[in-house]
Amino acid sequence: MNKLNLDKRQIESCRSYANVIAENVQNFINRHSTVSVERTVLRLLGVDGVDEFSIPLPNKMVDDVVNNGDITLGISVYIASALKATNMSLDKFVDLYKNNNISLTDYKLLNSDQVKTVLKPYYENGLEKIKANKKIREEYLKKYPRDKTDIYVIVATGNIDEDVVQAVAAAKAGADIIAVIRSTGQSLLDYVPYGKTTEGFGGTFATQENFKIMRAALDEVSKEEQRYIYLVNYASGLCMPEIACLGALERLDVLLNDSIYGIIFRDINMQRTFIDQYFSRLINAYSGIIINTGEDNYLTTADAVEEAHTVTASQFINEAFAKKAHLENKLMGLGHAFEINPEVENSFLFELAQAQLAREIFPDAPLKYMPPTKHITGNIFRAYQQNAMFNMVTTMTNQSIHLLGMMTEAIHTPYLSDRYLAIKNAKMIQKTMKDFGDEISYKQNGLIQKRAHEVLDSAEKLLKQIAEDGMFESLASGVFAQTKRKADGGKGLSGVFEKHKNYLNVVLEKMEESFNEN
Amino acid sequence: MNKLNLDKRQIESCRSYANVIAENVQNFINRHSTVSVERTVLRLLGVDGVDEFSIPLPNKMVDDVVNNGDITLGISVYIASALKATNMSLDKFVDLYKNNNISLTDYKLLNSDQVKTVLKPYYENGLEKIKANKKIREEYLKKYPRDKTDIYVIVATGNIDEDVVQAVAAAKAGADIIAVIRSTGQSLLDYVPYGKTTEGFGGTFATQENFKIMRAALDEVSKEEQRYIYLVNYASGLCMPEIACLGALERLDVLLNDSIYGIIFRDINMQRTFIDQYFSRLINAYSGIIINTGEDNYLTTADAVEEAHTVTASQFINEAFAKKAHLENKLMGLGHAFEINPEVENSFLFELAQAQLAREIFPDAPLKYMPPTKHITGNIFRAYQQNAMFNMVTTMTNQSIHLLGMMTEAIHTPYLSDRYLAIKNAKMIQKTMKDFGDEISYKQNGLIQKRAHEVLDSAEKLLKQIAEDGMFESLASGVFAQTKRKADGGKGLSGVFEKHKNYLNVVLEKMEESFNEN
Amino acid sequence: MRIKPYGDTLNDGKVQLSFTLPVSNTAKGIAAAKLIAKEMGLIDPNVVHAESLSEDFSFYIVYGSVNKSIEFDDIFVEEITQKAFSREEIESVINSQFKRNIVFVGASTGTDAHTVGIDAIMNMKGFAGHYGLERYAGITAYNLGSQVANEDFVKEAIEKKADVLLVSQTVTQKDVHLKNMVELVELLEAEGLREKIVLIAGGARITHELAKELGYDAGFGPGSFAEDVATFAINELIKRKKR
Amino acid sequence: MRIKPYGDTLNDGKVQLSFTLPVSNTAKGIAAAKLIAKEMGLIDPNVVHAESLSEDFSFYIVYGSVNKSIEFDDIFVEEITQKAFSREEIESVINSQFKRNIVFVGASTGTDAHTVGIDAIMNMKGFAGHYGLERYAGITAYNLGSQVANEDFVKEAIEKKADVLLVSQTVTQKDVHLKNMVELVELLEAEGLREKIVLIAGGARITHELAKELGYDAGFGPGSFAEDVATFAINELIKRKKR
Ligand code: B12
Ligand code: B12
Ligand SMILES: Cc1ncc(COP(=O)(O)O)c(C=O)c1O
Ligand SMILES: Cc1ncc(COP(=O)(O)O)c(C=O)c1O
Repeated sequence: MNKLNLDKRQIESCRSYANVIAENVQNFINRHSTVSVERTVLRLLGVDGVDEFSIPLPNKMVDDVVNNGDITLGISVYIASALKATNMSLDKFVDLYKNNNISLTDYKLLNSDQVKTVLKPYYENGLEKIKANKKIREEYLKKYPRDKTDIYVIVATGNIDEDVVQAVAAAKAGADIIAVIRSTGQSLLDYVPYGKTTEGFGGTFATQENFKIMRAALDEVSKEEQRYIYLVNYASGLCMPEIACLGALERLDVLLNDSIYGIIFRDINMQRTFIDQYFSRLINAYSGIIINTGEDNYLTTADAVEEAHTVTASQFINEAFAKKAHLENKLMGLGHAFEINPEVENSFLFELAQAQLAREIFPDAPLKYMPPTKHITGNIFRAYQQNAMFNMVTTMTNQSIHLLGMMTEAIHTPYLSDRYLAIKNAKMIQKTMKDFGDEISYKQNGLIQKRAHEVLDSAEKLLKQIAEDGMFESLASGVFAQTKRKADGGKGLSGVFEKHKNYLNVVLEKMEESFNEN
Repeated sequence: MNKLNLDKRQIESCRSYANVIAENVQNFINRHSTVSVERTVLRLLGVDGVDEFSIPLPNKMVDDVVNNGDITLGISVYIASALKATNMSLDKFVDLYKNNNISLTDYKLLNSDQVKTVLKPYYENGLEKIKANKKIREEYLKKYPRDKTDIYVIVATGNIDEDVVQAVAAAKAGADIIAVIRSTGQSLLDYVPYGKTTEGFGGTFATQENFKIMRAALDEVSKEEQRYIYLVNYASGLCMPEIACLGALERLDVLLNDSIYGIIFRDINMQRTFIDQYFSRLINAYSGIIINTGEDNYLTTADAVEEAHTVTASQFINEAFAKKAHLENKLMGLGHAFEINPEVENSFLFELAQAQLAREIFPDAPLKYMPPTKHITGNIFRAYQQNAMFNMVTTMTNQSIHLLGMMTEAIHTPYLSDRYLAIKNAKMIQKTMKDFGDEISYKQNGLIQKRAHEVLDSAEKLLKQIAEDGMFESLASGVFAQTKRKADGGKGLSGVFEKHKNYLNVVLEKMEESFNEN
Repeated sequence: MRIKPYGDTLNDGKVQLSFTLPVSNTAKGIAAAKLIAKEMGLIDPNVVHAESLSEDFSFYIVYGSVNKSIEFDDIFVEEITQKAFSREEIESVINSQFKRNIVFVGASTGTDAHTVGIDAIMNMKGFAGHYGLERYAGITAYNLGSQVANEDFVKEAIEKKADVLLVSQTVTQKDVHLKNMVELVELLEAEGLREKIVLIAGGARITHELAKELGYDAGFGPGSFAEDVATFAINELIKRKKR
Repeated sequence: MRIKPYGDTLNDGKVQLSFTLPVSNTAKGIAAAKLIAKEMGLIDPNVVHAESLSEDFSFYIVYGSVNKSIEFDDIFVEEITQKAFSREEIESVINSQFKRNIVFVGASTGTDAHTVGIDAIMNMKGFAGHYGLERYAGITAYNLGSQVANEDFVKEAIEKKADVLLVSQTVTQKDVHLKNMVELVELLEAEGLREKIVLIAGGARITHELAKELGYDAGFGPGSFAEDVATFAINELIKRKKR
C-alpha cells in the first residue's frame, strides 16, 4: 500500500539509524542488571507473597542480598545456593524466610552449572505456565478471529470489583480490548503491590490478584460474546519486568511497555528503565504479549504540528528495541495520536497524513492509535465530534488498536455511559464509512502527501542526530516531548548494578536460548 | 468538475424530459389564474390592511368580485374601473371600501389599455420598491462578499420578538442565513395574516410586519458582523404569490417556493398551486430572491436509499419550472438531503455520491442541502455525530446553502444553545477539513461512482415516464414521497378559474415584459 | 430497592446537566450555574464548561451528584402488558371471535401533518418489516391521512362504522396535541360514541400513561408496530363483547 | 434580577439532563428516570431517550423545566479583580519596588505528573503566546517539575529563599488534590513559613474560591497566564511590605 508515495529508501535509512541507536543502548544493557530484574527471576521461580509488613518477598530477598550479599552475581546464585544448602523445596524455604526464621545469604555459593541444576525444576515450571497461557490465547484467537481494528477502552474506578462490572458492560457494548488503568503513582513504586485491591486514585493497582480477577471475568464474556477480549495493563515504571512476568502468568494480552515513556513522563532513571525494558520485552516476546509504546504522549506536552516527526522517529527506535528483545512485528503496538489543535486549518488532513504514514511504514505492526486528549475541553458535545473525526481517520487508515476517546476526557475518568457512547460513536463510523479508505486516493503532492513527506524527512534528520549523539545525550537535550532528563537523574538509579563476570540470570538465559534456537 | 465521471449526454436527456414536463404544465398555467394571484396584484398595487373582522382587504376585494363580478377578467380590471369611476386615489378608495362605504363592482368596466393607464402609477410604484430592495441587496453583497457555503439555521419560537433575540444571537455565532419557520398550518390558510404576531405553534406567522421587524434586526447585525445575513421565509402553501410579493417588498433573500411540496406534504390542490407557483417564482426572479425547493422532504416519507433518484428527478423538474419563470441558475436553490439510515453499511459513501451528483449536475445552482432528520433519535450525542458527518459531506462537495442539523431534531424546535452548538459543529468541519474535497479523488467505478451512476440512470427513467404520463397523472400515481394526490383533490381548487379572453393581470404582464426585453 | 444515578460507582449519584442562562459568561454567571445545580439538589456541582452564546446568553455544562435516591420497587407504570400476537394469530382470532371485519379508521388529526407514524401502523407496507393493518385479513383499515379536523374525523368514523379509531399526534409544541386529543374525546362523547369505539392514540411523545389520562383506551410510542395495536384493539373488543 | 435557565423563551427554565441508572431499560426504568428528574425539581420532565447499556444498566436523556429561579444580584464571587499588568509593567514594578529578584518556586506536587499547566506558567516559552516567568527580568523562577513530594517542595522553598510558591494540581479524583494541598499548608505553618511566602495554586479544576478555602492566597484555573500570576504575586508582596 503506497497512498502517500513514500520513498522506500528513506524509510530504510531511518531503520538503520534506529538500529545504531538501539545497538549502543543494548551494549550498555547487556552489562547491567537491576533489582527489579532480579525480583522478576524470583517471581518466575515461584516466589510470591508478602511478609508481616506486607513487603513483597521478592523485594525482601533481593534487598537482603543487596545488603548482606553481592547482588552483582545475580539472585539466581543466592536462592539456588540457599536451597541446596538447606536442602529444602522453594516453598518450604520461602515460608520460613517470610517469618525471618532462615537466612538467604550465609551459604557457600554454587557455580553456574550447579545453580542451573538446582533451579531447573522451578524455572521450567514457570516457563511452562507461560507457554500454556500463550497456547490458550492462540486457541481463543483461532476460535474467534478478529476484525482488522480492535476497539480499546479503559476502566479506572480504583476498585477491581467495580472495574469488572464496567469492563463486562464495555465488552458487551462492543469493546475488544479492556485496559485497567493503574492507580496514580504506582509506576513510581519500586515493588508490585500484593493481593486484591479496591482503593486507588485515577486507576486500580496492578497486582497479580487483580489481573487474575479481571482475566476470569473477561474469559467469561469472551465466551458469551464469541469474541476474545484482550486484557491490558501497564509495565512502564520501576517494575517493568516484574509486571511483564505477572502479565505472562495471568494471561494479559497487551502491556504498555516503554522505558522512554517512563523516563519522560514519570522521571524514571534512564539506565534503570532501559535495562528493565529489555528483560520486560523479552518476557513479552516469550509469552506472546503485544507491547504498546508511548510516543503518542509526546504530543501532550509538545505541539502536534511541529513535533509530529518526533513520534515517527520514536516509533523507529521502539521498533529497533523491540527487535533486540525478539518481539515479532505482530507484537509491536507502536503508538501515535490524533492531537492537533482543531483550531488549525486543515488539521484533519494532517492527522490523516500522520496516521497513514505510520500505517505504511509499519504495515505489520498492530499500531496503537490514541484519541484527542489535550485539545478536548469540558464541552462534551464538541469532544464527541472530535472523537468522531478521530474515529474516521482510524477507519480510513486501518489502525489496529483503536483507543477510544471519551467525551468527558477533560473532566473525569470515564463513566459507564461515557464509554458506551464512545463505542457507539466508533461503531457508527466503522459501519457508515466501512470502505471509504479504499475508495479514495490522495492528490499527488497535495497537502496530505506533502505533510507526510515533511514529517518523514524531519524524522530521518532527528534519527541521524540521535545516532550521532547517542540516546542518553539526546534524552538529556530534550529531543522528545520537549522534556530534558539526565542520565543519572530521576528515580531508581540506585537499583542498577554492573554484572559480576560470574553473574547469572537463569530465566533470561533460557528465554534468549529459546529464541536463538529458532 | 467531474469526480463521478458522469455521462454529460445522459444529463442533457434528463433536462429535455424535464422541459417537456414543465412545458405541458405551463400551458395549463397560462390559461388559468387563482384568487391568490389576484390578491397579489392588489398587494403590489398597494392594497393592504384588514377590515373590522380582520379579513385582509385583498381577500375582501377578490371575494367580492368572485361573488358580485366576474373574476375571470382579473382583479386589475375591477380595481381600475372603480378608481376611474369614483375618480379616487387607491388609498382613498381602499379606505372607504374597508368600512363598506363603497362598492368595487358596480362600475362600467374599462378596456385593457384604459386599465393599464389607470393602474400604471400604482404598479410602477410597487415595482420600483422591489427594484430598490434588489439594489440594496446587491450593494450589501458587493460590500460583504460571501463564502462558498452559507450556514443556514431556523428560528421557530412563535413569537417574533423572541425570534429576533435568537436570530441575532445565531448571526453573531456565525449563521449566514436565518429562516423564520411558519406556524404549523399557516400554509393551509387562504390568506396572509396581518400585523405583528407573538403567538404561534412550531413557528411564527409569516406576515409583512413580522418580515419587516426581522429584516431590520438582521440589517443591524449584518453591519456589525460585516456579513449580509439572508432572511428566509416560506411561500409554499395557498398564498405562494402573495408571500413572494411581501417578501419582495420587505427584502427577504430566500423563499421556500415549491408547489410539489405543497401538493405532497400539505395536500394542496395541484392545479391551484402550480398556477400560484408560476407567478410566485416570477416575482422572485424579478426581485432577485433565491427559491428553495423541497424534494429533500421526499426522503422523510420514502427510503433514502431506494428513492434517492426521485429527488434528482424532481430537481430537474424544478429547474425546468424555474427557467419558465425566468429564474437564473444562481437563484435556483434546489433541495436535497442527508437522510440515509446510519445503520446502512457505507451509507456515508452513498450520501457523498448523492451530494456530489447534485453538485455536478447543477454547478451554478445555490444547492440547499438538508441535514439528517428522520433517523435522528432522542440521543443528542448520536445526533451531534450524525450532523458532523453531514457537515463533512457538505464541505467535501461544496454545497451552497447549508441547513444545519440540530442535536435535538427528534425532540423540539431548536433552543438557543442547540443552534449555537450546531454552528460550532459546522465551523469545526469547515476549518479542519477545508481542502479535503480537493485533496481526494474517487476510485473509478468504485462504490461512490457506481452509486451516482445508478441514481442518475433511475432518475432519467423516471423523468421519461413522467414526460409520457404527464405531471398530474404522475403525482396521482405517487411518484414522489410515495404519496398519491389527485388532480381535483386537496385544498384550494375552488380558488382556481380559467381566464376570460379579456383577462388582464397588469403586474404579471409587466414582469414578463421586463424579462423578454433583456 | 432504593436507587440513584450511576457514574462509575454504585450510588455515586452522578448526573450530567446542561443549560443556558440569560446572562453573559462571567465568573458570576458560572456561580449562578452552580447555584442552579445546587437548587436541583446536586452536591458540589462542577461547572466543567462555560461558553458565551452572545452578550446576553451563556451556556453551561455541569456534573454533580444528586443527593436524593428513589424507591424503585414502589414505581408502578400503566403498561400494556399483554404481549403482541403475530399477524396470523390476530387474523385467526378475528375469524373465530367475530363474524365480520373489524373497521379501523386512522388519521393524523388537527393541524398535524406528520403521516409517517400512522402510515407505519396502517399502510400495507408497514414499517421496519412489520406489515401494516391494511394487510390484515379480517381488518378493514381506512387511513385518512393528515391534517384531519376532529369534526371530519368523527364524521368519517360514523360513516365507516369504525370499531377502532387511531389518532396520530406528533407536534407537541405548546401542548397542541393535548388540546386536540381532548377535543376529540369530547366530540365523541357528545355523539355518544365514546363507549362504542376503541380509542387509541400514538406518536413520538405519546405514552400509554398520557393517553389514559386524556381518556383514551391506549397510547403507543416510538417503536410500536401494527401487531401491538391490533392485539390491544382486538382484545379490548372481545372484553367488551363479553360484558 | 431573578433568573432561570433559558431554552427558547425567557424563564422557560429548560434544562437538559443525562444519567445512568443501575436497572435494566424498561418502562419502569423510564418511569424511574422521570422520578429522578422530578426529584431534581423538573416540571413534567420528558425522557427523550432511553438506552440499554447492559442487562443491569440503562442510560437516559431528559429535558424539562426547573421550577425554581435564583436571585442573580445576590451572587457574590471571590474574584481576582485587579487586571493583569503586561510583562514589561511587571518588570518595571519589581525594578522600582524591590532592590532584588523575586523568587518563584513551582511544581506539580504529590503524585501529580501533569506539568503542562505549571510549565505554561513558568517555562520560557510559556503558553498561547504568553511568555512564562523564566522570561521575566527581575524574577528568578525554579520549576521543580512533577511528582514533587510536599516535604521536598518545602525543603527547596527554604533553600531557594522562595518569595512565591506555585502549586499545580490536575488530578482531582477522590479529592487527592484537596488532601495534598492542605498537607502543604500544614507543613508550611509547621515551618513558620506560611506568612512569609505568597502561596498560589492552579489547575484545571482549581478556582480562586477553592484555593482561598484551603488557605492559599490565590487560585488560577484554565486560561490563566504568567502575567496574571505575576501581577497577583507582586501586588501581594508590595501589600505585605507596606505592613
Ligand atoms: C418527517 C418529519 C416531517 C415531515 C413530515 C412528512 C410526513 N408526511 O409525515 C415534514 C418535512 C413535512 C415535516 C414538517 C414539519 N415538522 Co416535522 N418532523 C419530521 C421528523 C424528521 C420525523 C418524524 C417521523 O416521521 N418519524 C418516524 C415515525 C415512524 O416515527 P413516529 O411518528 O414516532 O411513529 C411511530 C410511533 O410514534 C407510533 N405512532 C405514531 N403515530 C401513531 C398513531 C397510532 C394510532 C399508533 C398506535 C401508533 C403511532 O408508531 C410509529 C412507528 O413505530 C421529526 C423529527 C424526528 N426525527 O422525530 C420532525 C418533527 C416531528 N417535526 C416538527 C415540526 C415542528 C414540524 C413543522 C411544524 C415545522 C415547520 N413549522 O415547518 C412542519 C409542519 C408539520 C405540521 N403542520 O404538522 C418537530 C415537532 C416538535 C414538537 N415536539 O412539537 C420535529 C420533532 C422536528 C423538530 N425538532 O422541530 N416534518
Ligand atoms: C496531558 C495529560 C496527561 C499527560 C501529562 C504529561 C505532562 N507532562 O503533563 C500524561 C499522558 C502523562 C497523563 C497521565 C495521566 N493522566 Co492525564 N491528562 C492530560 C490531559 C490530556 C491534558 C492536561 C493538560 O496538559 N492540559 C493543558 C494545560 C495547559 O491546562 P491546565 O493544566 O489546566 O493548566 C492551565 C491552568 O489550569 C493553569 N494552571 C495549571 N497549573 C497551574 C499552577 C499554577 C501555580 C497556576 C498559577 C496556574 C496553573 O494555567 C494553565 C494555563 O492556563 C488531561 C485531559 C484534558 N484534556 O484536560 C488528562 C487528565 C488531566 N489526566 C487524567 C489522569 C487520571 C491521568 C492519569 C492519572 C491516568 C492514569 N492512571 O494513567 C495519568 C497519570 C498522571 C499522574 N500520575 O498524575 C485525568 C484527571 C481526572 C481527574 N479530574 O482527576 C484527565 C482529566 C483525563 C481523564 N479524563 O481521565 N495525562
Ligand atoms: C507507554 C505507557 N506506559 C504506561 C502508561 C501509564 O503509566 P502510569 O500508570 O504511570 O500512568 C502510559 C499511559 O499513557 C503509556 O503510554
Ligand atoms: C419547499 C418547502 N416549502 C415550505 C416548507 C414549510 O412549509 P410549512 O410552513 O407548511 O411547514 C418547507 C419545509 O420543509 C419546504 O421544504
